[in-house]
Amino acid sequence: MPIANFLPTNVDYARFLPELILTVAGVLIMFLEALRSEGRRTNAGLVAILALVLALPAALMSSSGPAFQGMLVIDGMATFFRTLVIVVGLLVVFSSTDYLRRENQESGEYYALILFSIVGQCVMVSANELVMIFIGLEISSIASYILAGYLRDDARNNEAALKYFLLGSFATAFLLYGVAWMYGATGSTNLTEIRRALISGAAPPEALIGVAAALIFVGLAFKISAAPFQGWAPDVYQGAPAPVSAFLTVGPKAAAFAVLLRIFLGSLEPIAARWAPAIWVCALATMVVGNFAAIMQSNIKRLLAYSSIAHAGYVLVAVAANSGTGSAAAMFYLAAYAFTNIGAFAVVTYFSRKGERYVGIDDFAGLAQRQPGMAAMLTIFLLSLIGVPLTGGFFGKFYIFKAALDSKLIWLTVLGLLNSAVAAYYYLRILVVMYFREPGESVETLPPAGALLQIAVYGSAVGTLLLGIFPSLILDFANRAAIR
Amino acid sequence: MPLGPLPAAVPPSWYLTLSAILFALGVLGFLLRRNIITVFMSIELMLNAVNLSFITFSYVLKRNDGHIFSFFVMVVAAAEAAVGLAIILTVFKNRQTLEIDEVSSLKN
Amino acid sequence: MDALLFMIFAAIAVICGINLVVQTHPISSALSLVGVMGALAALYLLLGGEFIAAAQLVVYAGAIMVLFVFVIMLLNAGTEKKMTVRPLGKYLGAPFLLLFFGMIAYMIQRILPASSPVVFGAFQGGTALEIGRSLFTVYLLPFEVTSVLILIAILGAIVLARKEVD
Amino acid sequence: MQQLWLIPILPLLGFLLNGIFGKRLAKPVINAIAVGSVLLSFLWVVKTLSGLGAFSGGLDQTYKEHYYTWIQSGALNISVDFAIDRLTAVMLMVVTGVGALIHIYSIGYMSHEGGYYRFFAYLNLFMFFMLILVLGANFLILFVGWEGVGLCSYLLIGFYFLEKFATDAGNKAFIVNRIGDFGFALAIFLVGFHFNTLDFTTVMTQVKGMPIEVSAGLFTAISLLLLVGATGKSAQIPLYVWLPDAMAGPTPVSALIHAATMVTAGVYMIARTSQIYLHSTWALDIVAIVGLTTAFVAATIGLAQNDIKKVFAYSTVSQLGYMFVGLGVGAFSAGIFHLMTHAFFKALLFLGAGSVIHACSGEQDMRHMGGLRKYTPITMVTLLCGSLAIAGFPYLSGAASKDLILEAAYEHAPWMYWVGVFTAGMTAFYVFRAFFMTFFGEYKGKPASGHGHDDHGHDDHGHGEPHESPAVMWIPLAILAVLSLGGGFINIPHFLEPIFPLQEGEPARWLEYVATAAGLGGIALAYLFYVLSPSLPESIASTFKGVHTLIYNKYFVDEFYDSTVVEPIVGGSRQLLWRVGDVRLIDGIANGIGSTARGIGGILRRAQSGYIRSYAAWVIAGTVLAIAYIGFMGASR
Amino acid sequence: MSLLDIVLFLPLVGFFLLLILPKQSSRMAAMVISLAIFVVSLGLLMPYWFQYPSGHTFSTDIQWISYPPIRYHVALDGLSLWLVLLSTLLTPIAALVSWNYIDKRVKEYYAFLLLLEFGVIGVFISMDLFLFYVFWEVSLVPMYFLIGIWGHERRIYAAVKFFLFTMAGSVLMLGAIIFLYNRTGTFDYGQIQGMIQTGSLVFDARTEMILFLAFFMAFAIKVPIFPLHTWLPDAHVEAPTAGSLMLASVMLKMGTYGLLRFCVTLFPDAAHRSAPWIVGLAIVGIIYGALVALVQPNMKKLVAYSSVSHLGFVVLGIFTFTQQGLDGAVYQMLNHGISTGALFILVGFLYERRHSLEISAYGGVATPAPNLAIIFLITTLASIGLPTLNNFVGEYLVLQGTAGANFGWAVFASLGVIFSACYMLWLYQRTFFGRASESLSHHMPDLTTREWAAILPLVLLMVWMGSFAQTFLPSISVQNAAILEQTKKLRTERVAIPAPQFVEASRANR
Repeated sequence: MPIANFLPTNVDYARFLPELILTVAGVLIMFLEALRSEGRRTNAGLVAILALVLALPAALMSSSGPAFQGMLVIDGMATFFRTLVIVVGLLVVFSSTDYLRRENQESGEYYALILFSIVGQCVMVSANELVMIFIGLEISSIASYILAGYLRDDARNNEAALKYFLLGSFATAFLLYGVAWMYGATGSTNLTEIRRALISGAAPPEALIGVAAALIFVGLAFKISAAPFQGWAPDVYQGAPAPVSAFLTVGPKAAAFAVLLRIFLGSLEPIAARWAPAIWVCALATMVVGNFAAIMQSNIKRLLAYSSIAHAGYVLVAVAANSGTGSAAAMFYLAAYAFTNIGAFAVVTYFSRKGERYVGIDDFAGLAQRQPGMAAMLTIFLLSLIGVPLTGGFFGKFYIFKAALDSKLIWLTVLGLLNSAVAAYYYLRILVVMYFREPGESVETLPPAGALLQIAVYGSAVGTLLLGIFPSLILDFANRAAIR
Repeated sequence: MPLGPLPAAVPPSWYLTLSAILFALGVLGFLLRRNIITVFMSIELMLNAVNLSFITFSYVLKRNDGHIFSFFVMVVAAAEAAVGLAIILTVFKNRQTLEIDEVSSLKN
Repeated sequence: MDALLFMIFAAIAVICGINLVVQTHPISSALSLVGVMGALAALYLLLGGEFIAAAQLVVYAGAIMVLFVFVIMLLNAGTEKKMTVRPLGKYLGAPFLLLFFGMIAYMIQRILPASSPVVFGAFQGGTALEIGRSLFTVYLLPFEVTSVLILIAILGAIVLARKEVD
Repeated sequence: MQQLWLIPILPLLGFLLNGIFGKRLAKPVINAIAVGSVLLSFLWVVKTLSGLGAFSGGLDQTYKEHYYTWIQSGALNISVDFAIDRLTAVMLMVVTGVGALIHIYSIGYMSHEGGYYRFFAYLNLFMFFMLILVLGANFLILFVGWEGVGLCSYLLIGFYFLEKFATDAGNKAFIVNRIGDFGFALAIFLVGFHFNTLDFTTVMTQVKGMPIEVSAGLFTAISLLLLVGATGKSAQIPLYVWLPDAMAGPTPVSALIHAATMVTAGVYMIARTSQIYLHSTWALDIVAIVGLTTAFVAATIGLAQNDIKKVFAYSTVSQLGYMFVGLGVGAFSAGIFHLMTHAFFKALLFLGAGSVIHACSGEQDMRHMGGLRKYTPITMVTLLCGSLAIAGFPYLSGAASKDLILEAAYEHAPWMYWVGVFTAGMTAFYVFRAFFMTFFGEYKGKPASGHGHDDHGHDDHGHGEPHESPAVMWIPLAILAVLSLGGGFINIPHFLEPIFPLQEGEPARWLEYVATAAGLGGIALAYLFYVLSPSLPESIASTFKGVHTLIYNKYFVDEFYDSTVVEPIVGGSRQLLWRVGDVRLIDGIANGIGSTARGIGGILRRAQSGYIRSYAAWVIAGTVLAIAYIGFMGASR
Repeated sequence: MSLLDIVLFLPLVGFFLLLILPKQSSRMAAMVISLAIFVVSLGLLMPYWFQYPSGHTFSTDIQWISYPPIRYHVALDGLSLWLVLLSTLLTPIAALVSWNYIDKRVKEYYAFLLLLEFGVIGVFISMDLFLFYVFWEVSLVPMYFLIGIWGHERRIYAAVKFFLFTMAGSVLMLGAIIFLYNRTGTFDYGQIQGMIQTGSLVFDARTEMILFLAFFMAFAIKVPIFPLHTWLPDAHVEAPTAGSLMLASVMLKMGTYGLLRFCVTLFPDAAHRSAPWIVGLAIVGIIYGALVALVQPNMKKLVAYSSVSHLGFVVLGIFTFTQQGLDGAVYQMLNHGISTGALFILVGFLYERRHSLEISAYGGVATPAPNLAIIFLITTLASIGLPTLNNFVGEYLVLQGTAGANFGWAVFASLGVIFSACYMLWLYQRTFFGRASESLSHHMPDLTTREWAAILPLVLLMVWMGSFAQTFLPSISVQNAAILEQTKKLRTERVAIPAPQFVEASRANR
């Protein structure tokens, strides 16, 4: 076959446009940084925002179909998740600027890293090749490692970065090993090929696929912080800069879930009987670990970290449902959770003040009286995390458990519902201190929130409520995009 | 493994077994070593083991996708090494130690 | 002949691997890792991976390990005081690791369909030519995207290791 | 249309006017409203009855007026209806008549009381409910009145609400009555369920239509439950305990509510539902026995009381017992007859007692009275009439009705008769004991003795000199005296014949003689003890120490109830249900769940050690499990 | 856009309005808005004034969420009509009693009050299970804040306990709702009901029982039914007056309403099979609540436990499956709303004067404050079920119905009536009778005009509802007849004991 057949066409580039835009912007930022004279404030943030705003329509409008010899496949799900991570990036950038200025650590690299990591996630969610998935995963992860340790003079940051990095690469090794086995068993690393191999007459011994699937699952489960691979999450989310934690709890997680859905609900669907029960157990373990460990936390970032573990558990329930509704539910939930959690972290970022000194729950005492607006927003986010109606969190939960019941996972549903009742307890504790306690000294000196941060907070709040009141906005899309 | 007189050529499964052994050794290193750098090297060992599997499989399948894959693994490993070592440097700058267990201030 | 070579290099690889784990000084661990890599490079050749074998030596043994050694020197990390194992590592990790290895080995020996023994030169797909072809045709995109990865690596190094601006 | 509704509404208006504006009104106005309203309704009763020809042999079946539907649910329709038949007529006359007199009397008696308007408002409210009770054409309306009069008695007993004993007595009255109502209500439910209506005429005709033997069980149940209600309201054993305490209220209240009208509601109710009782002879016997026992026991207690009102209270209980006996032995008309006469003479006795107390400025203990005949002649004379009437002096009202009952009892079972007669003797004795202790001998009141335990302070004339009551008080006394003398000649049994046919055959004359003899004997004995040789009682009391203390302390019934019912319930609720059941058990479980959750959290926390290599160990473990699950165990599926 | 929608959304509008308006005006604004809502809501009576339609009125049914098909379907019927009116009536009163009581963060307070009204009205009129659940949860939040922010000392404990108890129950209900949807493909109550009626939707006994229990748990906790009641006393004691008022008078009705509307009609067989033990619990609750109330040293706790007892009657009535029982139950919901609400208001008045809820802190109040004493007396009498006052009618009907179903139950349930007299009268005696201490009589002014305005409507209602029950009953009866019809449909075994022979005999005689 002549090389010419392999030259990328415009269609290929068009379908790859969001990644291109973001990459170019990233490179541009690096140049700007190099040229920036000392002491002048960087405007990399602006560039990043522009790039993301541009990438958004590119992602939404990109025609669907394969690209680059089937390395990528742009389908509904890819579009959904690409849009999601780009929006996430936007919100994170908004909520970061003030933070970086406060810690006077603002520099272009930060934004470049965010952009690159988003590129990685975009690649992940649209990849149809284990190679692409692997590379995308690595791009997003390595960027995250750096971001987690961004304030390099802060011991918490270093530790977070180190833990995230070591354990991350450790897990990646397992993922790779799994990929190797998958390759050996099916003779291909292309997801479509793999599926074909599984249903073809000369199907490879299932046990092999099983092992490969298991190892791949471990790698992804680590990224989505599912029990028992969740160990790193609380430490990293607590140690990393608050906006970065927000990003980590949402962006890479969403991408990893997308991959999980693609691989397991897509390619490995023929052997669902093997992996579904494992995910069942994993989902339950994750919910329990997340919720029950969170009960005891006194540090809000850590509490939110555990809560994010718990929520990963809920999404896993949707995955375990192994159905179109299930994947749609997972997608919707991730979207709702993205808004909610970024918003929550944004408020926490604001309340924590320079050097994140005030992240103890008691430091939030009486904030409702000092900062009614922000407190109200945090209330909305917490209610969404609890799963109170008219918030995205509620509808997400509802739809997930609906999917689970569709697939006759009655016990998982019941246990999940009870879990969400338990969860109410620790979220309420935050509301309690914010509203029912009298203000402590820590809230006396609270500078007004910056405009960008406010955009992030109110934006996420609007998103959360919209998804709660008019879920159809996204749900219909998710239902159409869902695998099967 | 079948013992007895050494055959002229060994089956691929031997290569795979070797890679499994190396992978396990890597994990063991991760679990046992206390020096952060050594731990990191254990990871590299694991990656190498994986590469061996890839190469072996692509020999079995008579396709070179495995080679490509392991090539990318190397690239990634290189990148990881750069970043990882940088992180290790910052940690050392802050704590003056490479003892992995002393990097455990974040916990409940 | 092939078998013998395999035996030799496998032995080297395993011994170096074990050495990596038991050595308490990073430098000796690093050197034994280089050993493993060299041995693997040889095995790659046996499996017909010319290009990969070369890359292994150049990228891994050459670049990466040098970097390691460099950092070790830079931080002049001494020997670990003494071998302590986290109880969890011992009681949870070790036995499970054995299980893990057992399972994989079982898979390799029993489940994996037997295939013809490895003969040097039986597979020609690993030449630089072949690799290059697939790299610039089918695998063009990943190859290009890895550039972003490298970019990030550079960026990371800058962000984390550069001097304070102020 | 006779506008029956006016009869109860008038007092209600009085209540509303006095209740809402009373505080701002002058006493004469209040009197006008209160007494006026009752007098008007009395006149309206007379007009209605004559209109219905009750006095001219008419009204031999029920006349009914329908106002509006109260409750309509499914087949059950309960409407606000009033009905009049001859039984009602009697009750109406008694209630409004006696009620009016007592209202008038109260003007004088309460003249110096605080909360004047409040008193009359309550009194009018009572009239309203009592008339509802009497006029009600179905069980539920009757029950409305039934509960309403209970409420008023609660309010009036607790009229001196600054005093704990008064409010205690009020609560006791209400709650004991509730226990009775519990039975009554259940009876109503049974009726409502089995007849799908609560209307008296409908139910009674249905019952009449049934052969006796049909489901006697059901009727027994209904009648016994009704009886429970009656014992509550009419202070029969075992629920009589509230009545004596009820004397804590002002004396006119005791006269009106706790002697003349309300307490007889039970008798009225049984008479009203007589058809059901007639279907269960067994129940009737129980009624009789309850009545007889009550009559006897109460009389014995009455022998040893020193508080003049208490004496009359127990005598009331005992007389009500007589009425029950009358009902129980099937002589319903006799029962009602006695109800009426008793209303006369017992109202008289109470009002007289009130006048005496008034005279002694609040003193109620007879041991501190005596010799009052010099000071209060009119009161003495009227009281004498009352005492003679109750003692069964020939041709007086009491004798007439009581003898009828006793004769019927003899027909039914001779032993009942004898017990009744003996009780009659005792009655005569203790009534005259009171009479003599009060009016004969020397005045033993401490000069300037202020107020007895119930302090309706006559602060303006707290001096020792007893004094005759004003006309507004003694005129009612006089009227009642006349009635209790002549009341016997109103031939109620004949009047009620259409409802309660009389059994043929003249009873033996000697029965009357014996009864009368017993009465006279009682009087004589009292004269001997308390006029001729006042030392005798003490010596007898000391000789029969045990018996005396027993009856002096009313057989310790209150104490018994307290220790067996009240204490266990209260204590049990506090210690067992609340402290243990609620707080420890249920909340304990709830909090237990919480703490377990926290415990699990604590364990999970420890797993989060912060050591990278421990986390790695977890990863390995997870991996192995995953492989085992997906790679190997999966095969079995 | 029917009148009902307006009544539903006005409170929400008011909520936002209050958030915008300046602090100083929020009291007045809340008062005006809530009154306006009440006036508007009176319009809902129109279809029910002259005749008694059995079907839905003011029905609005538009799509809310395309898939899964969730509809904004609200409608009014004889059952919800009065509960809605109750809510709209009590909100202005709640605003009135909070006038002086609430001095901190006034704005938020009244905002939450209106939000609460929004939630409860929604609960009573939603005809779509999902919508119902949404309102069910939404009403939870404002009450949580009302207790938590403006409550007394242990408010936090009480608020959290309240939230968690309710939450724990409702999540299971959510599961059941989803399950129903998966079986039927719709959330519309009417449609599901229809499927059950026509037999196109049939559950095996076990499934039906599980679903029934899932719903039942949620409602039982809210009512609350006997062993699940312990959150109530805490919540009441800690809540501010208006909070207790809305909680007791309206929110508890959400539970009983749910039982009647959903549990019974969606799962008739399970309901009938469970009737014996549920009735058992109800009766235990009646007696238990009364006995525990008997020994409470704290006024609000006492009233709270009395609520447990009163609501026992409601549950009892529902599960007798007799016309009288159901009518009585519904009527009793309204009665309890009025009389217990009034009790809480009056206790609030006392608290505002003396700043204590301990009964022992009072005594002799009648002397300095006679009017307060009279009103309190009337309310007391109402709540112990004195004829001509409202509770009597309800209790009578319930017990009459119970007697029809099983006389033994009636006997035990009636015991509650005795005890209720005990604890209420005892409370009244200890609080109002006796000689007033100096300090007390100085701090015990009589009712002010504002307080009259708050309490008088309720007192008049007590008398009216007690004497002219037919104003309310017919529309209720019609609805209940329909419900009975629905529950009879698949009925396997009757709970009622057959009427004895003699009745036929008597009919023969006539």
